[in-house]
Order: sequence, then C-alpha cells, then structure tokens
Amino acid sequence: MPELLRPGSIDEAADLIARHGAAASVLAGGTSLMRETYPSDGGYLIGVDRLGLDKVVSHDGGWSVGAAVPLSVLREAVPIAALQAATREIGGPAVQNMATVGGNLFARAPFGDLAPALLALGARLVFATAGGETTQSIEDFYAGWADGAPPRAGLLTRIEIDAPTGASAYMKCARRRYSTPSVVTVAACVEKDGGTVSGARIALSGASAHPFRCAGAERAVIGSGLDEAAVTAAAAAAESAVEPQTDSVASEWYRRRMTGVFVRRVLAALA
Amino acid sequence: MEDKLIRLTVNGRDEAVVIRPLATLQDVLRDTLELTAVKSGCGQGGCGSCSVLVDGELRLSCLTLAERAEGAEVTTLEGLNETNAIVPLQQAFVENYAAQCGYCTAGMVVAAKALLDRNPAPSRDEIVEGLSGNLCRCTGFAPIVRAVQQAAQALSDTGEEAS
Amino acid sequence: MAKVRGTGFAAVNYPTGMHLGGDPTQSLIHMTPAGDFVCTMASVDLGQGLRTVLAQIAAETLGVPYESIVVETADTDTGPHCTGTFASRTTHRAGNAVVMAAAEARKAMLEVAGELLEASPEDLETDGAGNIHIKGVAEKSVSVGEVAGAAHFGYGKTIAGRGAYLKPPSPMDPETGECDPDSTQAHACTVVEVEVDTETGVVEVIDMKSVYEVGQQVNPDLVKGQIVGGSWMGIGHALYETTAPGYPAIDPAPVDFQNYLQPGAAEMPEVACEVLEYPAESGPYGGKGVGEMVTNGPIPAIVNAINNALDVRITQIPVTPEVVLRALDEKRAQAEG
Amino acid sequence: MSMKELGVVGRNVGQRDLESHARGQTTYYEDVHYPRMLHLKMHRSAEPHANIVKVDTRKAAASPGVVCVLTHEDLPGKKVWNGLAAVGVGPEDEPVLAFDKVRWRGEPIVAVIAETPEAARAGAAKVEVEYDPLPGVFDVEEAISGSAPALTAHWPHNHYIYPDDHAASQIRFGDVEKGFAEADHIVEDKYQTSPIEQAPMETNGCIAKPGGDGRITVHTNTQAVHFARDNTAAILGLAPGKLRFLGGTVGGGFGGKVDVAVEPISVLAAMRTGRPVKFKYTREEEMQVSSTRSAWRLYIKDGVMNDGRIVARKITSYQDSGAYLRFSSYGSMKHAGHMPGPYTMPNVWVDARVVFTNRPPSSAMRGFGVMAASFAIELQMDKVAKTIGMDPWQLRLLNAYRNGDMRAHRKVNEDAAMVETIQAAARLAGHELPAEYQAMTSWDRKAS
Repeated sequence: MPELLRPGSIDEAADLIARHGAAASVLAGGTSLMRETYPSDGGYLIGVDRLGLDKVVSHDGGWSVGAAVPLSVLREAVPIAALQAATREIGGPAVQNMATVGGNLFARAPFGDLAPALLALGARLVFATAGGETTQSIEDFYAGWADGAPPRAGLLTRIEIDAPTGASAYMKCARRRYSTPSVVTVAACVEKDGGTVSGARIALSGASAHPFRCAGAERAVIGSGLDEAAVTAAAAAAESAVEPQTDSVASEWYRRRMTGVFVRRVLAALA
Repeated sequence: MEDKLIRLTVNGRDEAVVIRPLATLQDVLRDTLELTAVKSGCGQGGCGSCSVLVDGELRLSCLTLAERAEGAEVTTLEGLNETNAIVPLQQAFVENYAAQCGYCTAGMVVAAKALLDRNPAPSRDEIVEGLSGNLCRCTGFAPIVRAVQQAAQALSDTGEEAS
Repeated sequence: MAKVRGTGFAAVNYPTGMHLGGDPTQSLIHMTPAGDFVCTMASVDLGQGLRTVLAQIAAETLGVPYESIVVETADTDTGPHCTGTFASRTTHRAGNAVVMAAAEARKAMLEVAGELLEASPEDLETDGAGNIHIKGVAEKSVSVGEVAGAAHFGYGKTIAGRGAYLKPPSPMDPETGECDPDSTQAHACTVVEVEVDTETGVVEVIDMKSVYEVGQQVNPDLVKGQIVGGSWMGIGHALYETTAPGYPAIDPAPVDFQNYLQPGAAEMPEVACEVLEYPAESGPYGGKGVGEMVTNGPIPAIVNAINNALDVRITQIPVTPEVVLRALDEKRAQAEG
Repeated sequence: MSMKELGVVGRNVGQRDLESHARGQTTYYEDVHYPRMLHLKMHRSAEPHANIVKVDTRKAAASPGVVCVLTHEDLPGKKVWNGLAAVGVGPEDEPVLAFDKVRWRGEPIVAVIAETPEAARAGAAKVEVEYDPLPGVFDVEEAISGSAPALTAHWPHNHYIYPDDHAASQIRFGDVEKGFAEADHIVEDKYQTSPIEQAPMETNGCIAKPGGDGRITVHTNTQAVHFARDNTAAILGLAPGKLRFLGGTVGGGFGGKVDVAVEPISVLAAMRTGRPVKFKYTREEEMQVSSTRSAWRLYIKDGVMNDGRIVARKITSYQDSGAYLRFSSYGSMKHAGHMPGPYTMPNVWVDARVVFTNRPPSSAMRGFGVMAASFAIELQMDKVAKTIGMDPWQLRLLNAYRNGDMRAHRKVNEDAAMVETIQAAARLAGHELPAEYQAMTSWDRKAS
C-alpha cells in the first residue's frame, strides 16, 4: 500500500515529487487513483489538497485556474462554451465535484476530455519544480508524453487560459449521453479574418496515446472559408494523424472513423 | 504509516474515529459508524451507490480518503431521517416504485437531494443528468426520474426543502 | 448528418418454472395468538417483490387482511425448502405452495370459529377484513383475533398449514426431446421505433410499446415494474452490453462500469405497456411468471427495427455503432459492386 | 379456468420493502457487523489455459496481516464439483480450487485470508504460480472441429454428452428434410449473441460466522439458500445441519447469484480460523470472473410456403459454456425445448450443443436459454416475411401456436394467448390488420 503524504506548501510538494520520482503519484480528486486497485504496493501518494490550488482567478484577458479546481467549479467560473461542454460530459455530478482540472490533464487514454478544449484554447501549464516555477504550452506538455505516460515535469499548479480570440467548439463522440467514456473528443478554436480562417487550433483526445493538436487538420482550414472542401481535407488529415487503440468502448477502426466525422462536425459548427 | 484519529460531523453528530492508513470515507461510514445505507457497489467510482454529501456537495465516498474529510460535514441517507419522518423525496420513491432490489436507492436518493438542493425545479433532462453517476439495474430509471419529478413538484407546492 | 428511423417488433413466449419441473417450493403458515399470520418460506427476494406477492396470495386464500400477513423468508433453519429464485418460478411455485398452506390454515381457523359460533365450518365465510361469519348472517360473526385467542388459550389448537408445490419431474427423451417442459406459457409482443445516425452508427430507441399476457396478475404495479425494467435491460443487451467486446477473443475485457456499457436514463424512452390476463389453470389464482421474459421481446424488436431503418441484415448483439457502420458499408459495397 | 371474485390478488397494494429501501434501512448480507472479521481474496489464474507447474504460497503466508492461506490441498471434501450433481447432472468437472491445470483466465487457485481487505489483496498478489501455457480455444465451432485441444478428459470433443451418447439436446418432430423438399422457399441465417454480465448492483458475497457450537452461519446473497447450503456442505463434506444460511434480500440477481461461488471457501476459512470471514467479489471479479450469460450461436433453416406457412424449421445451436459445465446442460435443454418459439410447425429438428472453451464459465441469466432462442427466431421471422413478401405481423399470426396444437416437444398446447397478444400490440402500435387476421384467436385451429 502506498504512503499518503500531504504537504502543506507548494515548495514542499515539489520537493517531494522531485525526491520520490517515479515512486510518487499526485493525488488530486482521487477519481482515478483511488480505485480499489491502488497504483502500487508501495510508493507515495502526494495529496495536493492543502496547497491552495483550488481557486480560479479571473483577470484581464483570461483566467488562472488552480490545478486542483474541481470540474464543476471550472464550469461555473470560466464561461467558455467548449470548456463547459467538456466538463459536463466527464463522469456524473459526484465525479465532477471531485475530479480536478489538473488531474484530468494526466488521465490516460481514452479519458481526459478536458485536454482538447484546453489545447484549442491555447492554454499554458505552470509547474512548480524543485528549481522554481516553469511554464509550458499545453501542446508541448503533451508532446513530451512517452508510452502513454506523462513526463515528470514537477507539480502542475495552475492552468492559464486566455480569453478566446476566436470561436470555439467542442464535441465528444460517446456511446451514451452522460457519464460516458469518450470514443474521441474534438475541440477547435478558429479565428477568422472576414470569411477566411486566419488561425486555427484543432485538438483531439481519445484517438491517440495522448491528446494532441492536429497540425494537418489546422493547415487544411487556414486560409479557407471553412467550406466543404477544406473541412473534408481537415477530417481526412485528422483520420490519418490519429493512432487509436481498441478497448471495450470502441475499436481502432471505429475511433479513426469517428475522428473524421467529429472533426467535420466541430468545424461545421464553426463555419 | 499509522492509524490516525480524525474528527468530522456525520448527520449532525460530531464523531471522532480512528482510521487505518488510506481508509476511505466509505470505510468510516459503513464499517466504523455502521451507517450501512452507504453501499459499496463497485469501489471504482462507477455506480454511485456510495454517494454522500460532503459539505453539501455530492461525493463518492469510495473514492474519498477519510483523512481528507476531516472537519467536514457529511450527510448519508440516514441523515435525512433524523426525526424519523419520511421526507417527501423518499415518499416519492416509494409511490413511484423507484426501487426494486433497493441497493442503488440510498445513493440515488442522496444524488437526487443534491440535485434538488441546487436546482429545486429541474427539467426532465436536468434530472437525467443529475442522476447520471448513479446506476440502477432493476427499474429502467423511468420510475426514478418520475419520483424526482414528483418530489420537485411537491416541494414547489409546499415550499419545503427537499429533506 | 443523416438520421433515419425504422420500426420493428417481436413476439415471444416464455415458460413458467424450471424446465422439466422437479423444482419444489414449500411453505408453512401459522397464526399468532394475536390473530395475524406468519408465512415462512425460503424463497429469496431479488427486488421483484415476492414478500408482497406471497402476502397477497396468503391473504386471499386465508380470507384475512393483507396487512395481517408477515412473510418471513430465507433462513434455512426455519424456512421450508425453496429451489430458488429463478426460472420465473416464484409467483407460480411459491405462490401455489402458499395457497396450499393457507388453505390448510384457513380450514383450522374455520373449525375453531365454528366452535365459537356453534356452526359447521362449511357454513362460515370470511369477509377479508378480519371477521368470520355465518354465510348470510352477518351478525353471527367472530373476529379473527377472537378465533386466535380461543385457539391458543381456550382449545390448545394450532391454526397452521403446510404447502408443497412440485411439478413432477418430466424426463426429456434424448432422441426426440419429448417432454412436459413447463407449467404454462406467458406471452409478449414488443414494438420499437429507432433512430439511427448513419454517420456515427449510434442507435437511439425512441419509442417502445409492449403488450404482455401473464395470466392473472397478482400485483399489476409490480408486473409493470418488471416490464419497464426489462425494457431498459433489453436496450442494454441489444445495443451495449458484453463482457467480451472482441468475442470470441477474451480481450478487451471490461472490468468496470465505464467500460461495461449500459444505457443510462437518457437512453430510456417512454415505455407504454398493456397487460392481458388469460389465467393459467396451474397458476395460483391463474398467475404466470413474468420476471425473465421482459428482455426477450425488446432485444429482437430493436434489431428488427434497425434492419428496417437501414435496409440491412444485422444478426448479432450487441449492435454497437461499429456493427451498424460495417453493415452500411457492406450494403454500399454491394450496391456499387 | 373460471375465476371467483378476487379480493387482494390483482390489487396494487404497494411493495413491502420500498420504504425501508428509501430510508436505507434494508439489511443486505454485508450490513451485519462482526468483530474480528477476516477478509478473503482469491489469487486467480493469469492464463486462459495452462498446466500448473508450481504454486508457492510462502510469500503470501508471510505477508503482513495474512492469517490463513488455502489451496486445493486444504479442501476436506470434494476437489471438483458441479452444482447439479445432487440431481444427477455430471460428471463433476470444476475444481473448487485449481490444481493441475487452469482452463480460464480468472480461475481460483489460492484463497488468502487476512485481517483487512487490503492485507488480503496484498497477500493474494504475492502468491506465485508457475504456468506451462497451453494453446487455448475460444470459438465454439473451432472447439468442436476436432483440431482443438481438449479441455478435460470428461469431454474429449469439447462438447457436453447427453444421455445415450448424444452430442446435443435434441428435438425430432416430423421430418424436416421432407418439409424442406415440399417448401416453396428456404430461408437460412446465422445468429450470434454475446456474453453478458448480470451486473447486479451488489456483487456476489457472503460472511461465514462460526457460532462457537460447531455450526456456521452464512450471511449470503445467493438466489437459492437451500441450494447454496446443501452444495457447500457437499463440497466440504460437512453434515448440512452444521450450516445455517441466511439471506433473502439481495441487491439484484438476474441469474448471477446461483453459482455457490463464495460460500464453500468462506466456510472453510471460518472453520480453519474460528473467526468470521467475508468474501466479497470486487466489481472486477463480478465482471470477468463470475459467470456471464452464455453466448449463443444459432443456425436456422426454414422451409416456407408461398402463403406464409412455415413447414419445417431446423436449428443447430452452440452454447458457449466456457471452461466448465455449471448449469449449461440445463440451459441447452431449455433452449431446445423452447423451439421453434411460439409457432406451430409440422417438422422441427433441433440440435442444441453445449461447447467448452477457455473462456470464463457461463451460466444463467434472466431467460436462460430462451433469450437467445427468441432473439434468433424473431430475427428469422422478419427474414422469412421479407423473403416471401408478406406482412411480418400476418406471418406471425398465421403461424402462432393455438391451444390444442401439438408442440415440437409433443405436449399439447394450453394457456396459449400469443395471437391475442400480437393483435393487441398491433392495435397499440397502430398497425392495421386485415379482418381475417383480427378475427383469429388462440382457440381457432381446431375450429378451422
């Protein structure tokens, strides 16, 4: 059974994470880690409930979201439709009251529905490390994942979200309406100059080992008017970019196909 | 790792309990305090049968470390009947046959209370969403949704609280 | 995005009791000194309400108030044998045993009442409200409580009854299958409308209507509870549920409710049902079993509706979105080829 | 049957347990509390098919909090069993705890009993089993093809053997080949159902409590208390009177609590330790270890006349029993006896086989044997209707069994009301039937 450690400060927590390395797991809302099968026989659970990471600060130009903010609080505090949609579809109300924004970003495939929304919004992640605070773009964070597991980047303390400069949309392909694991989730944020797309972030989760921004799909729509041809090209690019897994919810085949369908639907919603 | 003494309030009573390392809130409620309305259907956070209110918010007691409930106010289904009178929400479950085997019922009623406390006049879809973390294998959900609709109606008629 | 609708239906029959019989259930009923009755059983209540149903049957036969019956069950030290709660057998098997035990207890009760009223037991009737009187002479009456007191403290008699129901075992001829398999058959016909998203393959059951024929219903609300619950489980079986999504491969293997998918309340349509009653000769007051058959109509009705909506031929369950899309792809390929 | 005026039968009097459910006061098996209670966890096979080379329990026994470790060597009575042995079903083929071989992933091998559930789980994880893996077979038709490895010596061809050496539960009624020869159309298809978990909200479990007088009380959520008691006594070689089984209120069953899966080993552990022992399946065990509904594969071939009469139906079906028999032979007999569904046909041929594979053993669930039959038959009926261009409602009404008809199992039909049920459903759904179909009754075959 692992040992529970509940540091009283961020510095202490960052120090414990650095000291225990791979033996340490960060325990936030507990909705993944607390399952009956604890992660390991030994090791350490580092609780982050005493670190004051449960606040959302609204400021000019955006929000600073503590990593231990529960999903239900995020939904109330940050009025971005894509984020609100994402939080509504993760577990039931009890899970949404417990699961945290930070914890969800570390969820293993096919879970982790928040990530594509935050990727599309261009969020930045702030980590406390033994050497001080570091900031990373969320896409760089996911680019660092190896074998489906996150990098050891320190303690995620907050997520910085800028007010969106374009329209955003989020859709989850799932087998049930509520409290359902994803087949794939797709989020996009599109900036337009007149009728032409000047910037786009298109992100996917569930379809590969970790959430990612799909550069091919973004290229396909930038400079277009989100017309049928551009949307079709983006969907095709996404289908070829994903590396889905087969699990009990969906097969590799179905996930790939739904990647195209939902990229198309999300972009159609933004057209 | 040693046993610890924690204090919390459960159904209005101050309790001091000794917990094993990594004991869950469910362990404390079911095994130590013998509040057996708190069920243990999966231990994975997937069924909702262990639902309780922690400081008024719906939580899964199987995924909550007891140590982190220190100082909290916890309400289990038993807490709805402190005066022994059945509350309108429970009565609505009875009248609508919203239980068969009854194993999910305690969690379901607590989840419904959490919903009605927050939203006293929910739409059908809001009820469905509000109960979406709670599974039932017997009733097909329809009687449960009807019970919550009836309870909400009764509450708006009388101006009472859910429980 | 294209959504298409289709309808389908299925007609099913279902046997009451264990196949080939040989599945006994027994019952003991005794009267307490206060005039209520304890019906002792070993049957297990899975939530279907057997304590309620057996109390209704006991009260009906005894001619006493339903509220005066306690059903005490499932202690092997005290409860007489019950084969178990399965095979849609409890209302029928346990119900028949209760009818027998209650009839014997009623006879003993009327004998004591006859002594009190100085009348022959055959000339007595119960009013179901706790009184026994001479037929046609309402004022010549004694309460069940008075009878109990007299039996216990005056005459030193037991007012009790034993019941044992057994459909004799019928062998199945290994060559021809000749046998007497069941006590009776219940019937159902379910009609379903579905809507299918042809891009995602997701099927939504938007309407379900059923007619059931279950003999005399003992408790119509509880019958309806089984029908509605079974309708939902039928949706689960038809569209979602499997412990082996890659069957016959053993992986992936879902181990939790996130991966073992069942429909939620959002996936449950309004279910309309109508119940016909053609009492069964062998049933307690004509009752048949209903608990198991309730998934059997919805499952094929849903798949027939999907085939109707898409003009495809799917013959497996669960009909996952992938199964739908592959069927549509095959149809398209055939049309092109 | 003429009914006398009924009093309380037929009335809605509520349901007795509802208020205690709504108050959370209903007592389930695990809602009793005993001091000094121990917890049992099972070490299970990691392989679907393998010879067991060695089982080493030393580290498990030395694990903190572990009180007792039980292997097949500790079983005082039977090593292998079948729940229906007492009524003549056999041979007994399923190890209580695996010894020489494992035949499915999840098969129990060693029980570890400890002071807390966590200590029992940690102890069970420390059992070391050395396997010599064998090829497995998972598909029912592959299993009986002759090229697959035999799972046990009991079933050399991986299928159950019915009396008189029959490979299937059979129905032979009329002459199907003659029926096919006379038919205007032949309609064939293949059907497949999936293994499905009963998924009661409460998992299988029990608490075995020694009384100090040599008797043991077992709080259990079995669907059949006497059956569970008598099988537990038989497995352990105990006088049944030593056991008292208490149950009766169960958090859902659906057929998933008939296997006597937890009681024998818990009673043995209680006898060994003199302490109450609880064995509760985790949800993971409930999903992948407890019996599922059997998966069924069916082939149906119908001979059909232009006017819609089905004159012959031939059915071959394969019930996937998994690695052991459990109640599968019963299920296949019920399945065969149900054919050809609620329809009367002059020629019916059924071979219903029980096939053994390296999958978790399957068993009963709501509608054992019949659900798969109804599923396949009702899909087949739609195909027949489409083939001959007939309204599927009319096809079913035309062929629906009537009172007085001879069923394929040679019992004269009674209590039939299929025709009336279909007619009422057509009305409810707004499907208009021609007058002659509206006039049909379940009593009209003899009249016509």
